[in-house]
Amino acid sequence: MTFDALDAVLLIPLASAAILAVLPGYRLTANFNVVAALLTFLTSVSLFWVAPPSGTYLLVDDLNKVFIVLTTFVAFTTSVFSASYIGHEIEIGRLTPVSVRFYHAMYQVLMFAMNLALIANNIGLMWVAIEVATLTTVLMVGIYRTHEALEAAWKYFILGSVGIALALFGTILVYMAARPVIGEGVESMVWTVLVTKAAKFDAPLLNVAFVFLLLGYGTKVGLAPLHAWLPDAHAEGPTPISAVLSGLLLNVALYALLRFKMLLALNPASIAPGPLMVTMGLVSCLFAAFMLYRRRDIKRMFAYSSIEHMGIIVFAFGMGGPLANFAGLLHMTMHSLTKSAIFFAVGHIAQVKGTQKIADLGGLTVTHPVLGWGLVLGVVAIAGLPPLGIFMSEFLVVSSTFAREPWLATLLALAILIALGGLFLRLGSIAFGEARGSTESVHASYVPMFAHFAIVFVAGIYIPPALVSGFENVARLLG
Amino acid sequence: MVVYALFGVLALVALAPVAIALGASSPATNTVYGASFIVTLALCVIALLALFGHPGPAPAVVLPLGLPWLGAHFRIDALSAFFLVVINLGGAAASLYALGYGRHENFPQRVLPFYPAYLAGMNLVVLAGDAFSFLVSWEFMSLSSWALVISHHEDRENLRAGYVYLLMASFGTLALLLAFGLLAGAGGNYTFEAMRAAHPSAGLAALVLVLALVGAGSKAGVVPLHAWLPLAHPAAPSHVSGLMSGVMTKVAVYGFIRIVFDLLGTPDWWWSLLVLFIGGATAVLGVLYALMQRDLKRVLAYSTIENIGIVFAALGLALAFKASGMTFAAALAFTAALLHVFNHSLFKNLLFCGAGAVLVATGERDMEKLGGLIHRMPQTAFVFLIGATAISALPPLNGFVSEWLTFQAILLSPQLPSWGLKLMVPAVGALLALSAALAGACFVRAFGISFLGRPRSQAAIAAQETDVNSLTAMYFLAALCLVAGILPGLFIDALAPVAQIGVGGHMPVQTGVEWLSIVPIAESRSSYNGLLVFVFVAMSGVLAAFAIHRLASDRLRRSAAWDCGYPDPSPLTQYSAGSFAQPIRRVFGTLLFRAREIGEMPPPSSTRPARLTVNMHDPIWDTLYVPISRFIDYATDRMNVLQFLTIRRYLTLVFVALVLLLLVLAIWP
Amino acid sequence: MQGLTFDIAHLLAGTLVLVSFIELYQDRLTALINVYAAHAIVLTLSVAWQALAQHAPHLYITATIALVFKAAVIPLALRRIVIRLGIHREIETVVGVGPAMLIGIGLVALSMVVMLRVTAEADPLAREDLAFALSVVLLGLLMMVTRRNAVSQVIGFMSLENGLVLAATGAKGMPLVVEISVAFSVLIAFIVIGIFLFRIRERFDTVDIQALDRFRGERR
Amino acid sequence: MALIHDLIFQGGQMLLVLGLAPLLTGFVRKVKARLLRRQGPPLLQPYRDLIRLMRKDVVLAESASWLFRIIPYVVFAGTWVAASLVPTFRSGLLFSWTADLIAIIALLGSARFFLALAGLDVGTAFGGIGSSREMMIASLAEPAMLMIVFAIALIAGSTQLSTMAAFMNSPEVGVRVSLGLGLVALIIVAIAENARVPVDNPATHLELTMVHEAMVLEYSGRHLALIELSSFLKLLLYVSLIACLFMPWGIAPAGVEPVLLIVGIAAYVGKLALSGLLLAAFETAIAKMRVFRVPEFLGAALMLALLATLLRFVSRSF
Repeated sequence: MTFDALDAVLLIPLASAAILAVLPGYRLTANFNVVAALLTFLTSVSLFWVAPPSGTYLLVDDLNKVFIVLTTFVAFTTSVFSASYIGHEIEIGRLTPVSVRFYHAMYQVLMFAMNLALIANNIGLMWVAIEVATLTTVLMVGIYRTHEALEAAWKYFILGSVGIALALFGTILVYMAARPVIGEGVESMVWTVLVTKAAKFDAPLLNVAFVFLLLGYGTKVGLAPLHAWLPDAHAEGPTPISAVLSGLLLNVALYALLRFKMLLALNPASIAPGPLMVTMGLVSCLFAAFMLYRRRDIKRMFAYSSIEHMGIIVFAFGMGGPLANFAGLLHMTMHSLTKSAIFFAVGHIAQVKGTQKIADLGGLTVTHPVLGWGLVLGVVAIAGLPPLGIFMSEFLVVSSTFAREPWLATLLALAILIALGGLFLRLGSIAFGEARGSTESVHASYVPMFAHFAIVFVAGIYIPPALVSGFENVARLLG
Repeated sequence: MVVYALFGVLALVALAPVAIALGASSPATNTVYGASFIVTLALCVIALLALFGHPGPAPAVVLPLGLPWLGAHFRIDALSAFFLVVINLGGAAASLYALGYGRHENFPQRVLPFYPAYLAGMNLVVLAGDAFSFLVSWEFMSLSSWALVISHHEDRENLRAGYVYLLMASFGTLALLLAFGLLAGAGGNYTFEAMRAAHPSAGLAALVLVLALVGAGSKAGVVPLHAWLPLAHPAAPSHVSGLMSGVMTKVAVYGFIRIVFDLLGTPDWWWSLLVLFIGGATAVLGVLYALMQRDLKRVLAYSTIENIGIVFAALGLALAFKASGMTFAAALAFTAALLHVFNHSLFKNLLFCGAGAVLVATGERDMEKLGGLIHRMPQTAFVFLIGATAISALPPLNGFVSEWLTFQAILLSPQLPSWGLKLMVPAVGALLALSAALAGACFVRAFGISFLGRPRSQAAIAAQETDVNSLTAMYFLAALCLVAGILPGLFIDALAPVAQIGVGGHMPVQTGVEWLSIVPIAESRSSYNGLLVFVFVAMSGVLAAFAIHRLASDRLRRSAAWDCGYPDPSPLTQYSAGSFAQPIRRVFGTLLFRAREIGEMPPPSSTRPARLTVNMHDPIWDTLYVPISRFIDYATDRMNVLQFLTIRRYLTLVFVALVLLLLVLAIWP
Repeated sequence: MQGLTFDIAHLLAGTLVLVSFIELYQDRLTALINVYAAHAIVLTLSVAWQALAQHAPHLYITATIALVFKAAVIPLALRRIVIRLGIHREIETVVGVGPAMLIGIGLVALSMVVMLRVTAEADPLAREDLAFALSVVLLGLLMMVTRRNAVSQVIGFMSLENGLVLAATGAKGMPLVVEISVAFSVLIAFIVIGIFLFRIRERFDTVDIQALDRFRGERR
Repeated sequence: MALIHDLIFQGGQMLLVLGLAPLLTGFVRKVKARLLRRQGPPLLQPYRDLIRLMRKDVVLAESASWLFRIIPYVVFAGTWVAASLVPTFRSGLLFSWTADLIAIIALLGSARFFLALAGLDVGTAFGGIGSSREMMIASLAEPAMLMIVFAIALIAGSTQLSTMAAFMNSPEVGVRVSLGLGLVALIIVAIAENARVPVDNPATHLELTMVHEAMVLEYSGRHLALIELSSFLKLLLYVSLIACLFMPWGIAPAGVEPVLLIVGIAAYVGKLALSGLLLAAFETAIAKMRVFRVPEFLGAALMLALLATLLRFVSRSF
């Protein structure tokens, strides 16, 4: 077979994982990690110009193009951030060189798994990829070996495996539904084929399948009531992993969900997936919004805000229609950029203050202006205040929904408001007020954080037409 | 026009990064405020040109920003032009004032970057020509002002104020968002032109009106959505407080007018009852709150609420007339509202500047620690007095003119077709009259306690007159107050095109009337001539003085105060802010604020001083906001349990969800 | 022939459900482990039968995995854990056995209803198989949520996963079945080792999950 | 020519009110004294007092500011202008349109505003009592007054005094409930505004009951004279207001017929005398009420006035 960009996107991380597993010295490994991530990103960008033909196992279309580029980009910036973060962790001896080596290898494996999940043209393959991604993240969450970390990892592990099992059952059912139409063998697990024939599938089977997939992949998306693993995993793992989890892994799971939603949307006889998704989205959004108030741990708080935003996104896709889908895609992109940037800031904050308990943080804008204002900017963005990107998507979601389902829109608006209240309640004591904790200067790489903010800011007032048309195509695909 | 205006806004926006770059360095203050002074002045000129320039459809500029398939629309019609004047006049004055005031700022780097951004935001709201850019600028304005409110965040109170403010602001924005969502419909056509073209059904229109009232009202400080205002406005630096109270509330009024009068067409008449009632209630409650405060800046903030109430009452009146097809009367009420908007922006800005000067000179906002400042800072006292007279709606200053016009509009109510309005309008008139009288009392108290009498604290004794820039700004505003008071005709005529947009008609031209008096309807009916009143009062006063000094005596001796023979040297024996308000508190507060006086007398033998404590409750806070926060607390506590379950329980949740969904499938038709 | 194939597959799948019920019935750990071994053996048989019926040799690999790994290795390992950690042998349940049984029956009924709505074009073999598989899955999940004891939860998870394999093998000509069963075996290995790890590190004095998340994210 | 006449009449009116004001007060005092079987001060006593005060030095408290010295002139000017715009003996005054009834009331309001400031300026306890109570009274009296104006204006369709007077003179007024209520309310307000019994006692110097007197306690000499004079003017203003609204008979129309003018003046003086008598009688008949009963008293006025505006539709509604 010919070696093209798609394979590259998979092979670069795999190869570098292998190399990183043996390379000594964290500086070297960290830099190598960055380089590898950059390479992956560049190759993925190249997909926009030369789209390789999609085979039985890999495919590339408008939908996953968006996802893959976003993923590789955030992966790259995160690797830059992680370089400085891990450096500090080694200094204070929270991580041993061995575990760092393991960490970097795992990082690349995770990249590989996520990329595979995104470009897999085969539902079975996709499932495997997501499972691998889960296992790697489990290991990385537990990397600190503290009581809390292990517990979080364990919780994540158990809930994740159940989710995966459900998802697998769903996948099998989809195959069962496809087989009579397409025939036995690998053909009836291939997206490109499934999509063409979906209309003739057996509807009840497809419904059951979707229920299982919704719950299975929904667990990874972090929809309430399946979210339980998410806050702890975010809070106890290394911050770069929190960033990747919130910024990428959730998206990947969401991507899988969207694929199957497309399948159902193509089948007239099946139940409309919309109502299910809208309900779960709304529930997650409201629930997370309320949960924000009582948080004592800054990373856990932002984890809950991720749940809230995933809720909004799922809600948007559930509503469907070109406007809502566009909004959903936009929101997803903006959220992963913003949230990962926030975690960059939070990571440095937690390192310099030596704690992530909100009660012990205070007056950051005074002690560390750049970090502090960075955090403020991030919260402003994530709370959906203009002129940053998320405002536009929330504007579209709410206003387009209000014309169709006034009550749902009102509820959603309420949830957004409550969430904003919770976020700013905490922000007030973290970023402002009297200064607490150490005031020593932090040697951090602000580039990734502000790069993200810059993108989000620009997107809030100007979206390049190329991107718009791309999103519109995808929105149409999602029906 | 629009292009130039946008360039001005761009300049303001560009100023923010400059301020960040300059940081806390000494030239930063002068650069930022100086530049924003110039730019706002330029913008003001542009706006005036647009206002007096050619009437007719305003050309729109569409930038490839905002919603991709829509673009960002900007244009200046008469309505926006008028509000641009208000904004930039206030902005220029505030900037000039800040050239002096800003020097005393401890953390300039916390104020400077946001100040120009705030001005830019307010300008953009008025310029915006589609829902999206409107809301973006609206929320941007709130955000930047929030940053200014918490600029002194070492004080917990300010932080809380900022928090409440941001919440209410976002609440309002969401309400407006829903209103626009209704107007735009499912098609998502967010340009104002399209909304104007679409005529929503009566019920829909009513809903939009309510949403607009909630959204814009929460920003303007309409009762019961005012709770944030008295917290946030005083917390900001004084020139910003002036802008927030004097200008930003007006931007909110603009939002209301734009949606309800321009985009919505004419809703049914009974919705004007709502606006009327809320306006009247806001006016009275606002001023009563103001009378109960002892923090000077908070008094001013509450009086803003009162004036907003007057504006909204007038707008409700205009709405009623418009719905009844009485274009002419509608124009009268509408003009009254706009004129009051303009006037209030002048004197409220002036008063906050004065309060700021006092704050700088004494470091005190508490009136109980002020007093006798008229000796230390005579000029500030003079301009503050003018502001106080104007805001108390006393002739010959400008506050009176707009109230007079409002009353004239109220007197047209018998011609209204519906009995509900026939009876409602005079009642609202009574509320307005009451609020006007109380405003007088409020500002006798504010000025008398803090500037007159004998100093109540060391700080007040040591006060110094404020600097030239601040004084210039204040004199400028004071002069405008006087001009607007004695030559109202000019301003009324200038408002004609605006009224044309708002209600499709305008008041008769005033500049033609002899002796420059104003005649809203007919001379036989009512007329007022500020100029002559002013001249007469001045003349007869001077005449009397001259005659007496000439013919009788002009000798004068200084001696101790008489005070019925028992003068007491201690300044504590003066009437304080609290004691001044006591009679009114007894009359109104007992019912409204559940004000209770608890006097505790020491037993005969003890030497303890007797003390009197007054405790009051804010009815609205107690009945509206406390329950909400209680509910949030309750809900969060209940839900928070879900953070502490065991893995098995979480699994149970998954299991239950699965079973439920399967059941749904099982019973699915 | 078709009929016989059908019946035997049916029989085996039914037996699997039955065994799951028996698991649900157990209240002693060692007994539960044995029953699980039986569960695995029944699975092996049905997979083998499917291999035979579908003429799909690769399914024999899955069958062997099931036999060796699930029916032998895992039970032994678990038994060792129980002995090593000195876990007291009776299982604390959340709901009593009786209610659990009733719920289980309800679940089976539910899965039947859901699955039999499937139009008959999908060949009956697969259809019935799926119905049974679904009930096995649900029963496994039920076991996980009604048992306090980690080992029994793991067993619950494993029987759930047996249900999956049953479904996968029942799906005629489904690719990747082997890979999937391998992947799952890895997963289970992880879980078992995980329990070991926690034990070895002396972090959790008992494997009762309530102790596992004594900390539960945030101290109150 | 007409303009000259008008100017003359306007000037004449200004001098007339200025001249008559002390006389009215003196008259009321005299009558009161007689009713109490006292000799009472001579009728012209107020003039004497004024002149004497004018001649005296001003004794100014050390803590008094420049504002304190200006205020008497402001108050006087405001009141005088207001008084000179109320039609007394001849309607159609030259400058009647400079200020309609609302503006006149507002002018009095500004006078009160500054007077209250003066009370606070020296920084004594009594000044404070005076101005705070004065503002409390005003906060009820002013809206009541405005509502009365509304009631009448809504019927007369104008706030222009000459128009209103002309309307009240016309047959189409008839007897109206709302006008009756309005009159009662107006009288109550007038009593309160002029610090008469039972709201306040102009003669008292018993500290705790003082309102108006407490406010001006620190004034002396010419300043006090001006304050006194303006309170005289205020009394006259209210009386002539009531006269021209509710007893509009005999007011000369715009013109120069001497007969009519003489009739008008005579009628005017007659009205003053009548109301002076009534006032004196009322004051002797009733006792002063506690300060905190005043709000109820005025609240009644406010309610009556509001009722008047609402009831304007009954009996000959239009």
